[in-house]
Amino acid sequence: MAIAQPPATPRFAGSIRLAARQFPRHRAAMVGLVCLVLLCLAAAFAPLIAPFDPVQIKLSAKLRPPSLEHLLGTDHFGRDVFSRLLYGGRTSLSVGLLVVAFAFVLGVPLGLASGYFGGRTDNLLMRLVDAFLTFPPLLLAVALVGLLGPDIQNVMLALGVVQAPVLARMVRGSTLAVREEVYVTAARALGAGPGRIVVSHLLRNVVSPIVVQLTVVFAAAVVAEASLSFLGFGTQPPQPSWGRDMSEARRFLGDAPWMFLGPTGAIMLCVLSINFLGDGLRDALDPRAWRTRRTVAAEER
Amino acid sequence: MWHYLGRRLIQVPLVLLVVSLMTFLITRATPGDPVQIMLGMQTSQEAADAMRAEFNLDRPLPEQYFLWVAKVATGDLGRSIRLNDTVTSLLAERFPVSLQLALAAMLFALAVSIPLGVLAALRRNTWIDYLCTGYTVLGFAVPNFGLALILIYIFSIKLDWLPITGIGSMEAAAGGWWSYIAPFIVPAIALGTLQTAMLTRLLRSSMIDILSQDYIRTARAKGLLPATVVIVHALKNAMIPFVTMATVQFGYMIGIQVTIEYIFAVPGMGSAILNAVVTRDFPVIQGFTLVIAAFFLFANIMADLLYAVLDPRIRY
Amino acid sequence: MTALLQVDDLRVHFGPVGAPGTVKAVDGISFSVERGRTLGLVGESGCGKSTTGYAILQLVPPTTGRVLYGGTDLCRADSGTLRRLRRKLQIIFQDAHASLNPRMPIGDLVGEALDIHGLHKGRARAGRIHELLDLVGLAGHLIERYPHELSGGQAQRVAICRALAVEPELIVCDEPVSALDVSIQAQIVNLLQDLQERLGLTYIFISHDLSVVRHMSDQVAVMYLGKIVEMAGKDEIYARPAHPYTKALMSAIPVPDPDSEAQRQRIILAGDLPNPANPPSGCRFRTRCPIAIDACAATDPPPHAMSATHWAKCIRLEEGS
Amino acid sequence: MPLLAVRNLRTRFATDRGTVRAVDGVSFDLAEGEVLGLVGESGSGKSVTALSIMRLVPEPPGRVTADSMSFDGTDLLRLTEAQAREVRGASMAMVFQDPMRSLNPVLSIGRQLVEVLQRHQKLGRQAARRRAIELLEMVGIPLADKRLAAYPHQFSGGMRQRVMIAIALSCNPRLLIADEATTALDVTIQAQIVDLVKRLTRERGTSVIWISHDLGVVANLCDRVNVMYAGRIVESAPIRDLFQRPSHGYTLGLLGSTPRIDGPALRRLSPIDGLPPNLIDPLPLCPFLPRCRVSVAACRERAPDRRDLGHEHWATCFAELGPRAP
Repeated sequence: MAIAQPPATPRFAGSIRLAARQFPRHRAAMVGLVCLVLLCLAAAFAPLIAPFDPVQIKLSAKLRPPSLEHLLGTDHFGRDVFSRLLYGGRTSLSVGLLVVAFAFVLGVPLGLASGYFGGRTDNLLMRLVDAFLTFPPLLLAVALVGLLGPDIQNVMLALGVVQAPVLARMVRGSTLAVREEVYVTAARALGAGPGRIVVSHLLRNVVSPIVVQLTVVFAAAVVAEASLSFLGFGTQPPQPSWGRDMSEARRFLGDAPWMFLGPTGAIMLCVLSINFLGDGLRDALDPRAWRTRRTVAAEER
Repeated sequence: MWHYLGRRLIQVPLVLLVVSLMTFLITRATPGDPVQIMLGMQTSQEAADAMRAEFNLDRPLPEQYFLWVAKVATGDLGRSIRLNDTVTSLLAERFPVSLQLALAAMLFALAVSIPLGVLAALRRNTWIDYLCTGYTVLGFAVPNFGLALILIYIFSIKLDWLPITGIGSMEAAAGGWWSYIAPFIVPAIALGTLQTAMLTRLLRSSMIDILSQDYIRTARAKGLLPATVVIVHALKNAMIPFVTMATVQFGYMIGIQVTIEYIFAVPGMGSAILNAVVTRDFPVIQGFTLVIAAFFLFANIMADLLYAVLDPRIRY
Repeated sequence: MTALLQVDDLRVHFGPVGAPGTVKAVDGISFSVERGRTLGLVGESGCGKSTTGYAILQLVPPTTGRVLYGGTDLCRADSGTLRRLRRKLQIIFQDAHASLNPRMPIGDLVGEALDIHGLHKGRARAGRIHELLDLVGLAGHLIERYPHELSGGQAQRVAICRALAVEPELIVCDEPVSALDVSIQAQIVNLLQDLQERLGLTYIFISHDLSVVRHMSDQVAVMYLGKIVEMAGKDEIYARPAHPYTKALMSAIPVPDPDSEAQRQRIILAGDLPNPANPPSGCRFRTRCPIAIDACAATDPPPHAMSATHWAKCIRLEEGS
Repeated sequence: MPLLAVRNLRTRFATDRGTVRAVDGVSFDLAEGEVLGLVGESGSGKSVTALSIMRLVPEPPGRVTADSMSFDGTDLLRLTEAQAREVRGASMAMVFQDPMRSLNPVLSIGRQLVEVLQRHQKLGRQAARRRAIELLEMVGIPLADKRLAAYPHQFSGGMRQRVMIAIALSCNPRLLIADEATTALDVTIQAQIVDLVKRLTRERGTSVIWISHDLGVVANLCDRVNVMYAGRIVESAPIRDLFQRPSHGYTLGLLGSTPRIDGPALRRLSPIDGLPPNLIDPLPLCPFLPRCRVSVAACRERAPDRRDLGHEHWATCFAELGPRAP
């Protein structure tokens, strides 16, 4: 048997490669990933795909039920619902992504610091986080956006502010748990310094709950953006937005159910695929859940 | 335990103080002048100044804050700028409505999640379990306002079984118990579905976990009847995290009703805050937020206490 | 021969110092270990033997006392010195799987130990890892495996391998075989003995199992509720246990032989271990001791020497002599 | 007629990696009042054997079959689940390894004792309570009437195991199965518990199956021993015979691996090399062959049959092993 060359330094690349090999085994997660990628592509190339201009009013064609021409029907201004969904996805998905980025940049270092240093730092940071978490998230976002002015940047900012403490708290919890593991004590006994312990032991083991939590943040942000727009605090008309369009569909519930079913379906599809993706990542990132041919062989020897 | 309760209760005003400072800063640091919105552009400078003086809006920010906190400490939440009423009397109108809706939603969540969670755990990997998993997955994915529209479409428009509005209205209150309850049904389901999914998933997984514990094997080794094993030995343990989670979620419910209140025209706390935000009605925003935060905090303390009552191992 | 490690009046107290709730996990123990020898530290759960091991390595901060290693007091060493000295003092844990980072393959786990102390850099590193795996009897292809893919015995070998990577002089073995099956336990015990002979290692072997300790140790210390109650060379303590606790402990250990089992006089101790936060006054063993007298409650018994290398803390020993 | 007669018991578990043959053709008898040891390492199938007898193997994923498994004249495998419940806890009881996890943490000790008395002996609340106090006193728990309201976490490990024994013996079972009942306890507490079980079962003439990996405890307690490896009984003998004349490579290996506190201080143990057996695709040969030190040519050709060595002693081993050197 050929002797494998051992890796030169402790590194992530190897484990990421292995994780990437694991991921496709998770069928629901693959479906989620494919759906999400398709949604992103559809949003990104909306101008190419959309059969109609999403904002052009054509009253002669108003409230048409789904047909070959208008796949998901038209709204009360005769605008094509399908085209509006494609453009609306741009808002939802970009808000989701930016909120994830914002929450990550703010929440992860806060949570890590709090969990690793403990003591007074932890106490102070966590009381602040507690105060944030005492607000119902949507109301906090409504207040922020309502007061700052309904504008997409403000929506992102507000949702980021809402989600960062949630992430920070979770990261802190995971860090605290990992800090107590015997292998961290073992690393200290080997003479590992704080830097090495944080990077190769703490971070390495909290990465997967963080990644999974980020998918949760993404889903929450998409729903929250829709809720804000629904309430009239997000995207302003005539710009297409899933939440906003549902709000308008409300007036035509009995006559044009396709108007609200389209955006509702889009939000659900988006959230579902993110949730599936998150579940798959959770398994793919945990070596204990990996089932390689090698493992099976070892057990059967 | 009383000692622990005391310590937790002492923390409440502290957290509320931080909350109050945050709401104050958010309201004041953002653009928009309540007086201008109230009186309109054409109003005279004197009238505007008089109004600012009435609501202390002409004082420096720290002074405004301390004046407000001092009043809150005496139980006075101030007067609404927009509506000719005190914040406390507005609360007295709005809070019971929100509380009723929250209770209705929670009842729905409990009624569905307890049987579903237990059944799914007992019939693991059968169609019942898959059905339950499918339900929770959808419950997590559907936004409550989307679900509300779907339910209205089905039950109010197509079937015409249930009214869309009417919570907190005079006619509903006057027309007997069914006309009182009926308007709650659709909003409660729309509001409670997410909690249903959450609680079902929790109960299912904790039941599965507990059913694999050694003490369940002991109970079976004693020859106890299956019903005894499930109800006395398993459910009692599984209920500990469930009840805690349900209580915390109940604490959250008042604050997450805003979209539902908006759709069903419910005169509750959420829609009041929504209006207050639009009109920059600072005293209302501050007062209502404080009450919602306090409600949430007390629900959390309640959850901790329930935990201690249910689990003999916990002694604070 | 001089002592490689000397522990003086080591105490580890948890909780508020001096307050009634303080748990005196380790309460004033002293011993020394000579180079190339093994000290067995035995006692039942809660006696403080593992805490002693942790405190020697400064993995829990000792409350007072000294741990002298080659002239340096580890309790007072600054963090840089301590980290350098960690190379010389290693530990292996009871739960080998828990002591290995689940997200690191075996090669990285062993390699990390080399990296920390800058040993065998570059090209030599891979060769050294293979050499070390070979030393503990593991096949080279395991290098890419993750800890969860290993059996309990293999995981403990990896842990030993990692400890050896930094070329230590002393290894604290904290119940290294008690989670393993008998046949695997014997493999690990033999491995540890082979390594000691080949590399001249010094061990502090912590265990609750007196029969394993008998195989491993040169010297044995018996702990009860944070104190060493008896200490002697292996042959002496097993042939002539002096302290009533040691006697009871030995008699409680069953022997795989029905004939000798039938003849043995078993001392059954009454009751349970007292609460360590509120230990009995005087001799801590007196509440369960079959030969306790009133005087036992009065004073903490001083060590009574049976020979130059054998002492026990029991006032009843004075009467006999 | 033996109290328990097991013939060709097989218990398998379906896993996603294949069928695990946890128990693979086990046969033995247990006489009235006999104390039988079941010895082996983890994965040898001794606990699963016990659970199969108790009808406690979850099916699926488990599947229990046997030619027969008669207990006191009835075939346990033919009982309906409802009939099996009448036997469990009443005429056949079990004590498990970890007393902390085997007692329900949210129910009081009294409740857990009383419920089994009410279930099988149809006692009223007061009568069951009085009996529960007697039982706790019998297993040596002081102030029993005050301890009924206590919860398991308020007891020490040894006390918890005493409670488990009280529960098991509460309905005067004819068979007590103790599955590693002292493994989680300290040695001084283990000595107390072994002493207690020995005394109580002798007094009542209860038959005992004592499952353990510790040859020492077995030597102290049992009349007869079955040694298990890879789901099979590889050797069965009266207790003294087994230690004087171990006749299977595995038994020999186990004795060589076990450190002893008596006798001359050996510096070296003679361990069993290699890894535990694979239960998914077992060799058609002796399962111990890959680790065996005394294997002979025949071992590599066919599976060994049961070889009778006289004095109710048999082993499934080709090697001719003489009496063990003292």
